[in-house]
Parts: sequence; structure tokens; C-alpha cells
Amino acid sequence: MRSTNVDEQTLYTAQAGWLKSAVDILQGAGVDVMAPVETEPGVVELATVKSSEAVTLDYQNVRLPLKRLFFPITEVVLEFKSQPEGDVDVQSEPLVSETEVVVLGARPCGVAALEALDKVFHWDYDDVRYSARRARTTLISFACTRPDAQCFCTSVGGSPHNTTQSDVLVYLEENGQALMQVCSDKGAKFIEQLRDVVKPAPAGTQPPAPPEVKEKFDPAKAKAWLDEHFESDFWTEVALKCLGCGACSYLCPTCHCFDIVDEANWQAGQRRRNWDCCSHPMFTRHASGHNPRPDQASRCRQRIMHKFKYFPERFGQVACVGCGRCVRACCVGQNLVSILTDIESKAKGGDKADVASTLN
Amino acid sequence: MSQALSTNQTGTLIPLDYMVLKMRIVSITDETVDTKTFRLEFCDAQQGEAFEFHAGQFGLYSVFGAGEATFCIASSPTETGYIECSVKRTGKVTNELHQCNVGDIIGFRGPYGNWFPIDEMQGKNLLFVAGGIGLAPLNSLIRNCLDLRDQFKDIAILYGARSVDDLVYKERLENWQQRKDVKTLYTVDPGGETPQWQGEVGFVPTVLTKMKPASQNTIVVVCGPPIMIKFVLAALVELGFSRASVYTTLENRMKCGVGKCGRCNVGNLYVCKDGPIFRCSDLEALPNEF
Amino acid sequence: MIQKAKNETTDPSEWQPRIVAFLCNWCSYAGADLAGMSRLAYPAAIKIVRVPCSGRVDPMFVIKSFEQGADLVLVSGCHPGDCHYTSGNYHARRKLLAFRELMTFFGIDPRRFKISWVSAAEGAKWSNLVKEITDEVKALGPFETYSEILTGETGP
Amino acid sequence: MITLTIDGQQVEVEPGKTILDAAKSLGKVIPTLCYHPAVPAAGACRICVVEVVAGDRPGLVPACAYPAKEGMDIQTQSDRVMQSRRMTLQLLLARSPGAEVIQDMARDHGITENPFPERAKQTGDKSEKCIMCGLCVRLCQQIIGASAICFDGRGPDRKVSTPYNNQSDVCLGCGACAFVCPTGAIDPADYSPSPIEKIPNEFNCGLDSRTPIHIPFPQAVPNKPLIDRDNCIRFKTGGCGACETICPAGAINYDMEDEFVEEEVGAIIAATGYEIMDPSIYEEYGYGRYPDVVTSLEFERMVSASGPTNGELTRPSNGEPPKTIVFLQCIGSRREVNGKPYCSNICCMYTAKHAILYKHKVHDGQAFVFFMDVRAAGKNYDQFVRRVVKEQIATYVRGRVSKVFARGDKLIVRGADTLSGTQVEIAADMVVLAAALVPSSGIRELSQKLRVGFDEHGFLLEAHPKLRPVDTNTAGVFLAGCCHSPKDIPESVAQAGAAASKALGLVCHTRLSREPTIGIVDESSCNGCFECEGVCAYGAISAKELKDKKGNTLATVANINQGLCQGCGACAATCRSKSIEVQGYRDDQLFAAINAINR
Amino acid sequence: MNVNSTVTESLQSAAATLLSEGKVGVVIGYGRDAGASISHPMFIRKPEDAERLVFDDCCFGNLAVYLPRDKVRSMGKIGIVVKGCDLRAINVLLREHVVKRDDLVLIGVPCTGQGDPLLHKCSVCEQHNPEGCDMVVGDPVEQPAIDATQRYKDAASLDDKSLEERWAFWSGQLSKCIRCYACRNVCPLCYCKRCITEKTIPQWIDTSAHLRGNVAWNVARAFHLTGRCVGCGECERACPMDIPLGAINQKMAQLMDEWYGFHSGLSPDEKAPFTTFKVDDPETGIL
Ligand SMILES: Cc1cc2nc3c(=O)[nH]c(=O)nc-3n(C[C@H](O)[C@H](O)[C@H](O)COP(=O)(O)OP(=O)(O)OC[C@H]3O[C@@H](n4cnc5c(N)ncnc54)[C@H](O)[C@@H]3O)c2cc1C
Ligand SMILES: Cc1cc2nc3c(=O)[nH]c(=O)nc-3n(C[C@H](O)[C@H](O)[C@H](O)COP(=O)(O)OP(=O)(O)OC[C@H]3O[C@@H](n4cnc5c(N)ncnc54)[C@H](O)[C@@H]3O)c2cc1C
Ligand code: SF4
Ligand code: SF4
Ligand code: SF4
Ligand code: SF4
Ligand code: SF4
Ligand code: SF4
Repeated sequence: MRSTNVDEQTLYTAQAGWLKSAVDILQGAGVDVMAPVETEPGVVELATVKSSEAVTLDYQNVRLPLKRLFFPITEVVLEFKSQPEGDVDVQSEPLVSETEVVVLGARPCGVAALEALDKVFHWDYDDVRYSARRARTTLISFACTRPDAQCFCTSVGGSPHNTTQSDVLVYLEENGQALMQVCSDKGAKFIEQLRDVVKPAPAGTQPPAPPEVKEKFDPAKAKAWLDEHFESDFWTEVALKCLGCGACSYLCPTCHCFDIVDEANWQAGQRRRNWDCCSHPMFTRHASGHNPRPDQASRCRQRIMHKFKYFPERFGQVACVGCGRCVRACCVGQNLVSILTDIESKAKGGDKADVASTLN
Repeated sequence: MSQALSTNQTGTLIPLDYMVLKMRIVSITDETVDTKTFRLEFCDAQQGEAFEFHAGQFGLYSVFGAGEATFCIASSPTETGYIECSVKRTGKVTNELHQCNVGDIIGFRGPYGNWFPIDEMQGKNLLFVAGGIGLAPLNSLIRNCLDLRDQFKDIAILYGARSVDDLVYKERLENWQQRKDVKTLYTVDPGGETPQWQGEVGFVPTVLTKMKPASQNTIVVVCGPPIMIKFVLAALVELGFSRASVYTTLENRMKCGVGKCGRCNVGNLYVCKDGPIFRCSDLEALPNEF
Repeated sequence: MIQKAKNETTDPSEWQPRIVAFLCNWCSYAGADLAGMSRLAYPAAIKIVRVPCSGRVDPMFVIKSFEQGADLVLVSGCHPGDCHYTSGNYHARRKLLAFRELMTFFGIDPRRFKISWVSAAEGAKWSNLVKEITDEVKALGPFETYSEILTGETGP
Repeated sequence: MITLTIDGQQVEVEPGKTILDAAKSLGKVIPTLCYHPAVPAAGACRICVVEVVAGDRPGLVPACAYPAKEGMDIQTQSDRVMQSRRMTLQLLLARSPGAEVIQDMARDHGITENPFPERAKQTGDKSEKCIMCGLCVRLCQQIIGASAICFDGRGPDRKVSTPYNNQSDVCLGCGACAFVCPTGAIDPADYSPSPIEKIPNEFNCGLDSRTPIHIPFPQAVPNKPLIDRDNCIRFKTGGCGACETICPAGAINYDMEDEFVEEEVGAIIAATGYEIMDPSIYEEYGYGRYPDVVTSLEFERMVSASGPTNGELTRPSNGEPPKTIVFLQCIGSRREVNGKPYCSNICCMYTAKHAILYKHKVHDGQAFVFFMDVRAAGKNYDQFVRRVVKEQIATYVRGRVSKVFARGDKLIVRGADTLSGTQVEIAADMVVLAAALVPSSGIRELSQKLRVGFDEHGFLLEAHPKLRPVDTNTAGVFLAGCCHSPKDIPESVAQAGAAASKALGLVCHTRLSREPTIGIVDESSCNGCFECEGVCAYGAISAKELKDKKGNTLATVANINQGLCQGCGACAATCRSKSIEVQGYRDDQLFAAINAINR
Repeated sequence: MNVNSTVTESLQSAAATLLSEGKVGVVIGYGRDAGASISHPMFIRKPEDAERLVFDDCCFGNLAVYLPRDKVRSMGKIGIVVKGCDLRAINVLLREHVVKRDDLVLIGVPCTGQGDPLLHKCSVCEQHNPEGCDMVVGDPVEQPAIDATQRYKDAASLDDKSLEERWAFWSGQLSKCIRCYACRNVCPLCYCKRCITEKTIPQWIDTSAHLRGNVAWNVARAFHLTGRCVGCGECERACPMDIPLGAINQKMAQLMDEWYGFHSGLSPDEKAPFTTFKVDDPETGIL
């Protein structure tokens, strides 16, 4: 696990009240601070804050995934306006503002998910908006203290203390103090800004042990089965109760499919990029009516295959961080973990020969 | 796994902000009731001069306010100063495009995707098999090859459509037919012929079997509806062709054109980047989702 | 962004509302026609969309009109019992009234959506009606609720 | 076949026929009394005797009961016959001095005096009419099957009565006895426990009655009798069947059922006409209270030769000819409050006609017409009314009548003469109300069935008042006559002709063309929920099954009949999945129009 | 979780019998994954699997949503576990010709309410005992008298606010919408082959998740369900952004009730309010 091997040099302790100071200092530096805020009873989202009072530390995870900060639900990519004599004025405005953003309190799993997104938005074509937003943002993760029954980060190579893509990982302590682990240059800069309230940790300091998250399956074993079972009744069974709504994908921090649409009146309009998802039947439908993924079974299969087979093959990592959002979001109780444990036991030739029926 | 033909993975990052180049429609040709060919010129002549592409590549064309749609570039890379695309009316964007007039400005992004392996074709016999609007991507390649005629050995074109009315590029078909250095065979589905029709009557795979093309040293390029491709391929295998010498293009839906939006994802490939041109032997290894 | 064409002059009192009116072909459109033929003046702010019958009006047309910058939408048809198609206006009545309640429930000002019955003979009623609703919408001012969300800048 | 000779003429009849039948077939009249073709003959009254001159048993025989035999030679008017008849008549006259038929017959036979004067005193008692022929009793027993009446008493006290002289439990009150009684001596009300209801003759506005089997009206098409099941004994009790027995053509079939005839047609012409409104709602005119206040339609029947009084005009109250008659126009018409605001169009003309007819019937009578103004637009119409005025056929009084009331046996009509500005009072014998025309009852149901509109008064709506006065908005449905608006016969006929040619214009083509403003269903997205069907006022939407090549149903979708659809677009607005577009008013066209406001 | 073992047992045996006798090809009911927080839909096709069915107080889902699905239909006649409230959705589907009664075997389950605390719909439910089913498993339960004013209380509490307050509330709520369409997909009555959101010629509803598009979408959704929504509450439960969609549905249901005395789904023979009319329908507010 990536977070266990901590270099002591990177550890700092922060005194109580550091959060307030951090917000104030960053504000003073003209930085946009985002932090967990209870937006409605029981719901915590990352939102811009002006002071630390708005911040809540009492949350399991934020409802919407972190991806929305870099890859918004909807964003304008082009604006156009008709001009006299049939000409059209096309602008790729507004580009992303350059204001620095510091996100305090993202969860490690959400941040780790950016690794997958980075690969997609930054292979041979570089999505300038995504990259610009990534570049201006410093991610200060808060180590996860309250994984719940749906969490399974450890099964996909993560941990409640995962530092992947985090700039700083913060271990909050009961007394308001915190232990901070710097993971990048941006993180170092953050610590530097907070030098009044943050001190290098005494020698021998060790981060606390992560809370236990049970490893539920092994993605490598699952992949072995997936490699062989593009065609399988299993998919039909899995898909039976799936409603094909997009809730799981929309809330997934690694899902990144999108749509591009124009919205306009007679003289001016915008081209927008919007979240989309592979569960929707129209996603792949051709003009001829032919649909390469004609039924829910093939669409459910795509979701699993993409995350645990195609993405690893193409980009060398699983496209899932085990945050459990999809499981929580699903109103018919579709459970990614059960699907993968079933696959794994099938791979082992286990007794769940009739896995199908345990699922739907 | 698949030996993708990707030829444009240069390793250099090309910035992507979805900006389009403005192009002006300079002519519109009615091909069939629902297909038109548009000839487009870059509004900015400099962009036009700098523009290069290979036969088989596609672009994203936009009607402002309606959106973007994917069409292959139907003209030949050897023709410069303009590009052509043939568009079948099927939905929102294509509908709007069909309502455009000469002089209207549209947007273009591209070229994207890989291209036909024209280098590999050098010195070989070429067989082009197309059905319906599938002649559009092939048109580019055929024109390209005819412009460089001496680099190839025998060239044969088999083209079929549902009916005489559904044949596209009628004028060009005639030109090809006139040429001595190209063998042409045109066919329409049974029932689609007219009294004047001089060509064959029968489905493309059937005509192909009758045609008995030689398989040695021949590269085949097939384009058309999925069902036709399937049977043409079977016929070719029957005639002794290896799947590795047959190429085709896929038309999965795509929005970004550059491997991000996820729509054209088939297995671990993206049709927009790893395609749209595929060697048929490689397709076998892919999940059947195209 | 999706823009509202600039029709606001510098003087706010000169502000001209945009009114979209869906008029049934047989009664209200003919009524408006009669008003015209009878030289009964009425404000030009109203833009008429002719529909065969008030029953043709899908309530989503109203939303569409707001999205395009309308400050007020009017649907007008034949008086109950007079529908050219016998019952189109009865169906329209059910749908449109329920729709207005729905709008109201969302907090979208119901004064922005009018329904009326104007017969082919009621040129005078038409002209008065247009005057009245134009005055009313002028008093209300531009439809802020919608012009704010028109830009599409709000969202999660 | 049997051949016989009657009064020197040879005739052939089927075996089993009587002499009377044979004579009838020669057109000879033999008087009868106790005979009715529906009732087995008894030969009781002996009025029908004829002389058998040659045959198996020469002598006098009753023609109604005596079978015709081969070679008979019969005299119907021989001295012997006449003598016998006279004798019979004299006896009958004595037995039944009150019977008018007998008196008439006796007179016809030259009997001037009653030979039995002591019995000639008429007391007015019904029994004085009865000739004891027993036809009624036989009928009631053998035909009706009720056996409600019988002969009671002996000798001079013999009479037709019920057992124990009480009201009979078994009497159906059918009135058949009265119907067959040759002398009108029987009144079933004496026997029936329930009141005897006459069946009003609809055609004569209920002014007289009719039998259960009847021809509805003289020019009925087909001009054939029909049985009114509700009143027919056969259908009520299973008895009777008289009509079947007598129908020479054997055309009566009680097993026939009302049939629903379904026809697929290419066009429908609505020609359901009018009714006149019931003027009793206007108490001031006294209709319904005074029998001598009648409607124009009733008057029309009264003066008709085929009417209840065979064309004789009499006052319903006392049967006297009305010497003074007052016609009131615009009863309910042109009346904004509590009436019909429209002009009924025909009253001016028919009232003038009525005045003329009245003068034909009552030469010395005096007619008055109260009118608002005379609307006589039409070829020669004005001349017609002017003639009535000029020739003083009727006195036209311009003004409204405020009250009609009875004084003695006269009706006092009080009104204003607005021309002279005076009050007028006319003592009339009869008042005729020209009540407003209204569409026939059931017009609303009909309009719903045909899916055509109606105006506020219920008259069916034409598609366009000037340009398409015969069409409706429902393709293939046309209008003729008063269902559309009040009009007279020439106008009705003209419109009917136009409607017929429009209909023919439709059905003579194998293909129809129409404006393209119609709904089109997108079958690929239609859910088949048929919400659209519910809102289509024309029933243009029905279900269509989409099948694959093997004939399996893939989906059931909406289908719009292009001939019926009028393009209103209600369906398009109702369809949630937006699977219907109305050509010419497509969603994208309307959106483009909405879009344009932003210019 | 509170498993009702008597009902569960009779349900299991009823399902097993139906399947083994070949009367149905599938029984749609509820099952329970270990560790799951709700009892989720389950499709039983073999009699021996019937023992996996449960009935407890977490059977939230309205299984009628599966009836229009081709996959499910292809399994043969469908046995479906219905609570009184679910039956209403089926009635609407029957009315709209989406399913045929002959293709269904309705297995009614008397239900005293779901959720702890009780779901709103359960607290005003007058259908504790399903009627018109082919079979009922479990004993009838007591039907408490219902205070009808409670039925529309969520809508009423918003109705009490001013127009501005309502807009402030709803624009806040609707701007959260991420356009995942879970509300649509979970709704048993949103069975359209092509939802209005997918119609592009013309584009009825902007697909972007900005307030303009979200208002249009939510208005359309609410309106398409007016006079049809049976108040099963699934849309609200499915919405990952916790938008109180139920209040909107309630408001429209209340209107249909007050204006036309109409309650959706009480019988398959009713006519939807928007497909019929009365000449004397209310018409206040028409100029
Ligand atoms: C590499 C490539 C090359 C193509 N070349 C041509 C060409 O030369 N000429 C031509 O006429 N067409 C071509 N197509 C197909 C063309 O892209 C679609 O017909 C077009 O995008 C439809 O756009 P629309 O906005 O009109 O349709 P929409 O309104 O978006 O959709 C209408 C229907 O078309 C489907 N659709 C949308 N995009 C595509 C797509 N990319 N492919 C197939 N179906 C789609 C939708 O699912 C829907 O069913 C090509 C597609 C690809 C991927
Ligand atoms: C008192 C009086 C005097 C008149 N005198 C004259 C005159 O002298 N000259 C003249 O030109 N006009 C006269 N008229 C007018 C004349 O009667 C009408 O113009 C004429 O009868 C109209 O014909 P019609 O076919 O429209 O209707 P009608 O004659 O009323 O015929 C309609 C028919 O439709 C039938 N019907 C109704 N409903 C249905 C249904 N649902 N289904 C099937 N059948 C149905 C009715 O039974 C009737 O047979 C007089 C009218 C009145 C009242
Ligand atoms: S697939 Fe599910 S668990 Fe994995 S990252 Fe996405 S939402 Fe989280
Ligand atoms: S056209 Fe629309 S309303 Fe009519 S049946 Fe089809 S989906 Fe339903
Ligand atoms: S447009 Fe009107 S008439 Fe035509 S099918 Fe639709 S509802 Fe019926
Ligand atoms: S479920 Fe919620 S977030 Fe998703 S589309 Fe519906 S209202 Fe919006
Ligand atoms: S409550 Fe929601 S899910 Fe249930 S029927 Fe109504 S709209 Fe559909
Ligand atoms: S919202 Fe409307 S169009 Fe969309 S699925 Fe539901 S009912 Fe159909």
C-alpha cells in the first residue's frame, strides 16, 4: 500500500486551530478555498468557503465526486454568435480562471481517482481546461477515518490513507491538532504558507494506522475471468434489476464519459460538454438504429469491463477507487462489490457456479 | 492484443479546446434523396494551405447551434484547397446541414483518426468494395490511388446500392468506368434496377463471388453497412483472401473524436483514435460492439 | 452564453416586453386579424405564433418561450363550446391551468402566463386584452427569474 | 282450384275459401256485420246471406261462413236475398235501435220505418247498439286468448259482459273488441281493470290514435306497416296474431328482431331535421290548457286530407268548425329571453299558407295573423304573402299577443297592434301557434357520434358559413336540411342535393386528396399508450400492430386515419414521447417561430 | 430491518408453486443481499430459488417498473409481488396498454408500511391490503383511518410560502440536479421508448445540467406525470441529489384531486385527466 511507506521528512504537525488559520491565510493570499460544508441536513459537499466556521469535519465523504472541480457537470467549451453577412464569431471562451484553488478536506479515494482522469484527459491530446484546473488546484486530503460498509478502497489498491495525487495528506487528531504528510511540491508550498501553525514532526513520528477496510476481492483475479467472459449469461443476470439510470456513473469519481451539445437561440449559442454515461441506451445508438450495446446487459458489462479490464489494459490501472458511491447511490441495490466478489469466485471456479441468481 | 493501425500517436501532446476552424460551403451536390455532398473551403486561406490529411481520416463538422457530427473526408488528400464530405440525413446535425446553403459557414475540427495503409498498398492489387454511403470514405482513397495510379497494380471497384436512386457519386462512377486502368462493377439490389440500368443486379457479396477476384498480392478495402461487411468478409475468405489483407472502417458514435468522451470505446480501443480503419483480422479480437 | 437580443434602449421606461402569443387559427387569430382590419390599435410587443387549436399547445412551449426570452406568454383559443375542432380548448384548459399551477408551485410568476378565450368576432376584446397584459407585464418588468437562468451559468 | 259463378261471373278460388272470399276477389261487396277476417266466421248476423242457385244445396247461406264449392252458382242480389236481408235488418233495428250502422244499412235497403216501434226508443244505452253478433266474444276467446268477455243472461237480457259482471282480471285492455265491433257497442273500459290507453298517432301530432300495427305516415318509405311491439298483444301475451292470419301476403313474421345494420360508408349526410318547441312554457298563450290552442304542426295535420279529421277542420273542444281563427307567429323565435334568439325562417310562409287553407275549409271564417314582421325572402314568396293580405284571406296585425284566455267557449286573444298603436282583442274559436323550430332531440348525441360541432342551439355546424355550407369539419360528414338551420323544403332540398353531390364526389374516387395538415405518428417511438386517442375529437386514431417479417407483433402503435384527422394537434400536445407531429405545425416549426421572438 | 416471517414464508411457497406449476415464468419480488440497506428487486425463475424472497419493512422499490421491460417479458408470464400502493402503478400501466392483465399474476402482500420511520406514502396509505390481486399472501392487516389533509402536507408547506421564497427554494434544489435521470428510470410510469429529453428534432429540453435545463426537465417530468403519478415516492428515493421531487408530485396530485376528484391508479378503467374533460371544468384565471 502506497501510504504505509512514509518518509519522516515529509511529516509535519499542526497545532489546534490550524484550520482556521489555513483558511484565513489562503484567503489573504487571494486563493479560493474549498472545503467540506454541510449543504443540507446530512449532506456534505465541497464548496467555496470564506471562513473556517462553515467547514464541517463530521463527514464520511462528500456526496459529489471530486472530478466535478476539474471536469464540471456542464461546461462551456465554445461560444458563437452570428455576425452580419452570414459570418459567425466563434470563441473558445471563457477559459478557466487562473485563480489558485486549495481544496481542504477531499478524501484520499476521491483524489486518487484523479490519476485515472489525468490519463484520459492528458494522453496525446491535452484537454486544456481540465489541465488548467488541475494545475491551479492544490489538493489537501483528509485521511479517511470513517470508512463504511460500502467502502472497499483496499480492494482496488487504495487505502483510507492513500496519498495518490494528494498534495498533502492530513491526519486529523481529536484535539484539533493534525499530522500532515507532504506528498508534492504543491504540498510543500502549502505547508510553507502555513509555517506559523505547522512544524516539522518530531523524529520518529508515525502516522496513525488506517482504519480497517476489508479487502473484498482481487481485481487481478477478476480481470482474468473478464478476459475470458465477454459473452456470458452472467451479464444478463447482473443487468436484470439495473434500471439503466446514470446515478452510479454520475457519482463515480473515475467515470468520465461526456456528451457535447449545442444550445442556442437564433443568433448566439454555446457548445457545452456535459457528463454522460454508458448506461444510457442512446449513448451508443447509431443513426441507422443499430446499437452496438443494444441491451442493459451489454451496458452493465461495459461498465465493469471498462473499469476492470479495458482501462487497466489501456492505462495500467483499475478505474475504480472503491469509494462506494455507486453502491450507495443505487436505488435497486446493485452492488459493485457483490458483482466483483461473484466474478472472483467464478474465476476461482468456486461453488457460486450459479452466481447469477445471488445477484439479482 | 490488437495491432492497432494507429499511425498518429506521435507522443506529442496536441492541445484540445474544441475550437473549430470555420469553413464555407462552396458547393452542394444532391447524391440521393437523403445524401448530399458538400464541398468546403477554409475561411482562412492560410489554414487551408496548412491543412493536411490522409485518406480515411475524419473530422467533426459543426452547424452552430445544432452541434457536431462526424464524417469522413470524402475528397482525396491530393486535392487541395478544399475538402468534401458526403452526408446522409439521419438526425439533428445532419438535418441542419442539409438545410444549409452555399455560402454558409460551418465549423470543422480534424483531421482525426488513422488512415488507410496506403504505404502498404504500394505495388499491390487493390480491390475496393463499397455499399451505399460507404463509398464516401472509400472515395477519398480511390481518388487518392487513382491520382497515384502507377504506384499500384490492378485496381478494381465493386460498388453496390439498394437501388439506382441510392447510388452516390454518379458522375464519378461514370468517370471510373470510362478509365481503362480500373475495373469497375456496379450493382443494385434485386428490385432496385431501372430499365436503363446497365450494371449488375444482385447483392454485393453475391456479385463479389461471381467476380472471382484473385487473392494473391491483393489488398481489399470494404466499406458499408455492418451486415454487408459481414457477408463480404465471408465471401472473401471463401475466395481465399486472408482477413489480414482486408480493411474496413467503423462508425461508432463519437463526440470528442480524440479518445476522451468514451462513446466509441470498443474493448480497450477507441474507434476515434485507434480507428476508424481496422484490419479485419484485428476486429476479430475485439468485443463485438461496433 | 445564450443571449437576449439587445432591445433595451437606454431609457428603462422605453423597455419593450417580449410577449409570445399562441393563437388558435380559427378564433383568436381571426380575432386578432379582425382587430387589425378594424384598425384597433394594440401594442406591438406581442409576437404571434399561430397554432391550429389551443389544444395544440404543449405546455412545454411556454417554458420554451421563456427560455427564448419571453417576458409573458399568452395562449388564446376559442371560447368553450366554440372550438373549431369541438373540444381542443377543453383539453387545453385542463392542461394549461394545471401547468400554471405547477409553475406557480415552482415560484415562477404565474402572472407571466396568461390564458384567454377570444372569438373571431372579438377584435375589440383582443385589442383591449393585449393592452392590458402589455401594461401588466410592463409594470412587472423584465422576467428576471428566467433571464438569470438563461445564461446557463447556474448549476451544481 | 274451385270454379264457381257469382252473379253470372265466373271465379276461381282455392279450396277452403268462402263465398265471401270469392265475391271479394271479384270486387263484389256483400255486406257483413259479425264478420271479421281475423276471426273464424260464425255466420251469426245473417246479413251476408246469398242465394245458392245451383249447387249441392240450393237456398240461402251465409256468405261469410259457407265454403265455396265447385260449380256453385250464386246470386248476391236476388230478391230472395234482399228480402232476407231486409228482414234481418228490421230485426236488428228492433234489437239494437241505437246502432248507427244498422240505421244506415236499413236506410240503404229502403227500410224507412222501424217495424217494431216499441223497441225503437233510444235510451242512449250502449246495449242498444249491440246486435249480439258475438264477434267480440269470439275474438277475445279465439284470437286474443283472453276470454275476458262472454254472453251473459238470456233472451232480452242477453248481453256481452264479463263473468259475474265484474271488471275482468284477464282483460288486457287491448281494445280489440271495440275495434272489431261493427256497431261501436262495446267499450273495453267497462271491463278493463286498468285504463284503456289509446296509442297516439305520432304523425298526426297525437291528435288521433293508431293501432299497434300501422303505416307510420302516408308517404313513408317503405310504405309498409310496422308493428309497435310495446303495444302489440302478440308481443305482450303471445296471443292474437290476427294480422298474421289476415295478411294475404304472409308478410307478418313475429320472430323478426330489430337489427343493427353495420355498413362501412364513405360519407355520411346528417339530415335529422327539426322539431318544434313545446309552446306550453309560455303560459300566456294557453297551449296545453285550452284544447283550441294548437301548434302550427297540429293545424297542418288537422287540415290535411290524411289527417285525423280527414281534412275537416274542427275545434278540438267541440268539433265545430272554427269561425274565427288567430295565427300567432314567432312563438319562441326571435326571443332573446326564455326563447330562441333566431328566426325560425319558415313561419311567415306557412302561416300565410295556413290562412289560405283555412279559408278553403271554412269559407265564411275570419282569420287573423299576429306577426312581428314578415320575412318572405324567396322566389315569389313576397307575392304569396301579399296575396293573402290583399285578398283579405287573413287580417295581418303587427304586434305581439300578450294573453290568450277563455271566455265562455271563446278564446280571447289580447294583443297590441303596433301600427295603429291600439289594443286589440279578438274572440277566437281557434288559436294557432307558430312555435320555434329546434333541432330534433338527440342531436347532441348524434353530433358526438359524428364528431361534428353544434352551435349554442344545437344546430349542427357547417365548416364555413360561406364557403363550405354543406360540409362539416369532420371530413366525409355533410349536412342537409333543418339539422343545420331552420329552412323550408326548397332550401332543404337544395342543400340535400349539394350534400349528395359532395358525398358522391368523395366516394367516387379510390384515392382522396386533402390538405396535408394532418398528424403523423413516429412509429419508432410511439408507446402505444393511446392517450392521444382520448383527445382526438374525430376518432382518427386507432391501434396498429407493427409486425416483423414472421408476423410476430413487435409493438402496437397509434395510427392516424388521414381521411379523418383534421390536424387540430391535440394529440401532438398530449403525446409525452413526442411521437406525433402535425404537418404544417410541426414542433420544430413552432419552435422556430418561438425562437424568432428574440430577434 | 424487520422481516415479516409469516408473509415471507407464504410468499416463498406461493412463488415456488407458481413456478413449478408453470403458471409464471418469473416472479419479481424482493431479496436481501448481506449487508445491504434495502431489500432489492429479485427475479426468481426456479422454484428452488423462491426461498430467497423476503418481505420486510425495507421493500421500498416499486417493482412495476420492470413490467415494460422486454427482457422481463421474454421470460413468460410475470408473477409480481405487489403492495397495495404498487398496485396503483400497475393499474396505470394497464390503462395505458403497457401491460396486459392476462400476462400478470399479481401476488398481493398486505403491508403495514415501509421504512422506519414510516415513509410518507405509507403514513397516508389507504391500501394496506391490496385488492384485485390474483392471490394474497399473508393475513389482511388493519387499515388505520387516514387523515386526508396529511396526504398533501409537503406540498402544502411549500404552498404557504411566497412566490419569491418558493423560487429561492426550488432554484436551489433544481440547480443540484445532475441530469442522471434516475428519477425517470426508476419511475414505473416513465416507460417511454424515447423520453422527451432524447428528442432532438426539435430539442425540447436542454440536456445540460444548468438551471435552465434542469427547470425544463423537472417541469416536464412533473407535468408528464400529472394525473398519472401514483405517489410511490421512488423518484425522490432514487434521486442521488436528494431533490424533494415528491413534493412536486404531491402538488399535482392534489390539483387533480381538488379539480377532478381524480386519484391515479385506483382502477385500470379510469380515464387520465388529460385525456378527457368536462364542459364545466373549473376555469378560473382565464381571461
Ligand atoms: C468515423 C465516422 C465517419 C463517418 N462518416 C460519415 C460520412 O462520411 N457520411 C455520413 O453521412 N455519416 C458518417 N458518419 C455517421 C455520422 O457521424 C452520423 O450519421 C451523424 O453523426 C449523425 O449526426 P446527427 O446529429 O445528425 O444525429 P443525431 O441527431 O445526433 O442522432 C441521430 C441518430 O444518429 C445516431 N448517431 C449520432 N452520431 C452518430 C455516429 N457518429 N454514428 C452513427 N450514428 C450516430 C444517434 O444515436 C441517433 O440515433 C460517420 C461516423 C463516424 C464515426
Ligand atoms: C307547420 C309547418 C309547415 C310547413 N310548411 C312548409 C311548406 O309549406 N313549404 C315548405 O317548403 N316548408 C314547410 N315547412 C318546413 C319543412 O317542414 C321543412 O323545411 C322540412 O321538413 C325540412 O326537411 P328536413 O329533411 O330537414 O327535416 P325533417 O323533415 O324534419 O326530416 C328529418 C327526418 O330525420 C329523422 N330523424 C331525426 N333524428 C334522427 C336520428 N337521430 N336518426 C335518424 N333519423 C332521424 C326524423 O324522424 C325525420 O324523419 C313547414 C314546417 C312547419 C313546422
Ligand atoms: S465504480 Fe463505484 S466505487 Fe468505484 S470509484 Fe466509481 S463510484 Fe466509487
Ligand atoms: S402517439 Fe404518443 S400518445 Fe399516442 S399512443 Fe403513441 S406514445 Fe401514446
Ligand atoms: S391532429 Fe387532431 S384530428 Fe388529427 S389525429 Fe391528432 S387529435 Fe385527431
Ligand atoms: S434523479 Fe435527481 S439529479 Fe438525477 S435527473 Fe432526476 S432530479 Fe436530477
Ligand atoms: S412517485 Fe415518482 S416514481 Fe412514483 S409514480 Fe410518481 S413520479 Fe413516478
Ligand atoms: S419524462 Fe415524460 S417523456 Fe420522459 S420517460 Fe417520463 S413520461 Fe416519458
